Amino acid sequence: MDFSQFNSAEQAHMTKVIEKKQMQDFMRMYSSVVERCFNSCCSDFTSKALSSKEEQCVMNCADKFLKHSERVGARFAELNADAMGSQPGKH
Amino acid sequence: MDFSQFNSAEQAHMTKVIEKKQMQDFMRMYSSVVERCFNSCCSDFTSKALSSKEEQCVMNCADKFLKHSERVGARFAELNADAMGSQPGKH
Amino acid sequence: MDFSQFNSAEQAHMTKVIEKKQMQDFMRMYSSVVERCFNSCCSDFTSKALSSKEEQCVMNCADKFLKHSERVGARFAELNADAMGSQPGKH
Amino acid sequence: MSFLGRGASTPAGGVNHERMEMAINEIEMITDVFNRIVSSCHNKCISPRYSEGDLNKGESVCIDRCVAKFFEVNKKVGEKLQSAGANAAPS
Amino acid sequence: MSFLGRGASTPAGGVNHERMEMAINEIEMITDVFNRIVSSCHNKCISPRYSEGDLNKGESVCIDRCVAKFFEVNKKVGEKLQSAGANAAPS
Amino acid sequence: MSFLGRGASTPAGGVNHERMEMAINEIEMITDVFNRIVSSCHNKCISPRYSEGDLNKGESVCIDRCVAKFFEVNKKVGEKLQSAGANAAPS
Repeated sequence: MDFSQFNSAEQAHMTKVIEKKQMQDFMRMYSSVVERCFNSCCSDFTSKALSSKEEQCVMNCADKFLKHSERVGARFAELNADAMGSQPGKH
Repeated sequence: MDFSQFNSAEQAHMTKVIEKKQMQDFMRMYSSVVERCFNSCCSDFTSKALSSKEEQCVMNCADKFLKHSERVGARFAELNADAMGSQPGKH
Repeated sequence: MDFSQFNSAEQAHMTKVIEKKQMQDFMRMYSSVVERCFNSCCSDFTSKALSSKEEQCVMNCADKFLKHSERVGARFAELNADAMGSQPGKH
Repeated sequence: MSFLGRGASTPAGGVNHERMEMAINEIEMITDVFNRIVSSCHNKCISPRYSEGDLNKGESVCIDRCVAKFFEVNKKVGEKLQSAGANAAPS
Repeated sequence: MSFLGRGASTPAGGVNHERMEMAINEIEMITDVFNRIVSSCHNKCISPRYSEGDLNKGESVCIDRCVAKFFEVNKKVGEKLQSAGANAAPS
Repeated sequence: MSFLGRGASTPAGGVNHERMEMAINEIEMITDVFNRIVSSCHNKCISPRYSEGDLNKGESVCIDRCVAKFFEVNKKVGEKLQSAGANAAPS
């Protein structure tokens, strides 16, 4: 996104809005990882404690999700930049 | 919905709110169609380009989704009007 | 959550915000029950009327969802209280 | 009618925020229900092969009945929740 | 305590918007987690046949363990994300 | 440029609310699409067994192609919706 034509009051406002959204997005991402890893790794409810197998699965799942998400982010940024370049002002 | 008892300041405010929501709803609808059609039509990741079969599937899927959505909208409006009629002020 | 260090203006504001959110949460919960029970109980579309079997299923489903939700709420409150107790100011 | 009934609580030319908020809540509720119907009835009625972009006869009839049935389920669940009171929501 | 520590940043009788916002974020986070637990544990513990409206013994025990296990997963993932830093989120 | 074109509609030092809102809408749209790609490509490319925390070669290549394909689908659906106009959305 190009904020260069915004004046300083507008840029300050946008910065606050974006910071707030980033916080909310991080929270949502966090709980979506928890939900996804819980659903994939836990299916035995004869005990309320995580088994060591379940715990390992959860740790790998969270780890992999972060790496997945980072990789998607990198590709996304590249493709988005391409799209912006080819269609100025539109994408 | 019946806005007839709103004064003009209120009606102007509602119009702005509704326009903003329609924009957001349209955006959400757009990305949900993309997600649905991608999930239904794309399952070969040996190439990054859409095959002509996948592209045809996506176009049909988007087309069908719009027609589906329009038909649901028409039935929804009828049934909603009925519900309003039978329970004034409540539905 | 601990609101004790809030002044009265802040508490009044929080009360309004919380009431608004509770309304929205209730609405969202309501429509998620409808969606879940519809999806589980209705799969015959040779008629537009609910069969008595479908209706019974929907009533049981809604009933069970409420009891499920209440039970989750009770466990959630206990575990949340524990987590607050063990990590003051953080959870 | 401007000096009788609930209309009297709005200052002339001003905005009654409570009434606005209720109207906005109602719009959000209706939009949420509509989106859930679109999604549920798509899952129930539309074959995910997408060999054509038009709705066929069977899909069209299925959609009409599906929307009607969803409304019935919505009504039944609403009656259930009203009789159960609102004691399942965590605060 | 009113002229020491962070309490000092709030004007008497005024509203500290930052503190409000943090509290609201926390409520939204907790609500989001609660809703995900309700949904996940419903999928894990409740049979979708709905032949009765009450939770049976097995379902009740399953719910209790499911909520506890979800909390454990939440804690493990939280530790993981904290150690990974927040470098996976796109801006 | 400050006294020509659309820049002229913003008072010096003030905030052009319409322009802010458009920028915020754009951020929300992009975030929504990003989250859907993360979720869809996770479903398509990541095996839910989680025997390790790293992305393996096959998963990494799959993610790259998946993101590119999602962008193509996004573009195709965008063209479709633009040609269909916005007559499917209920108001």
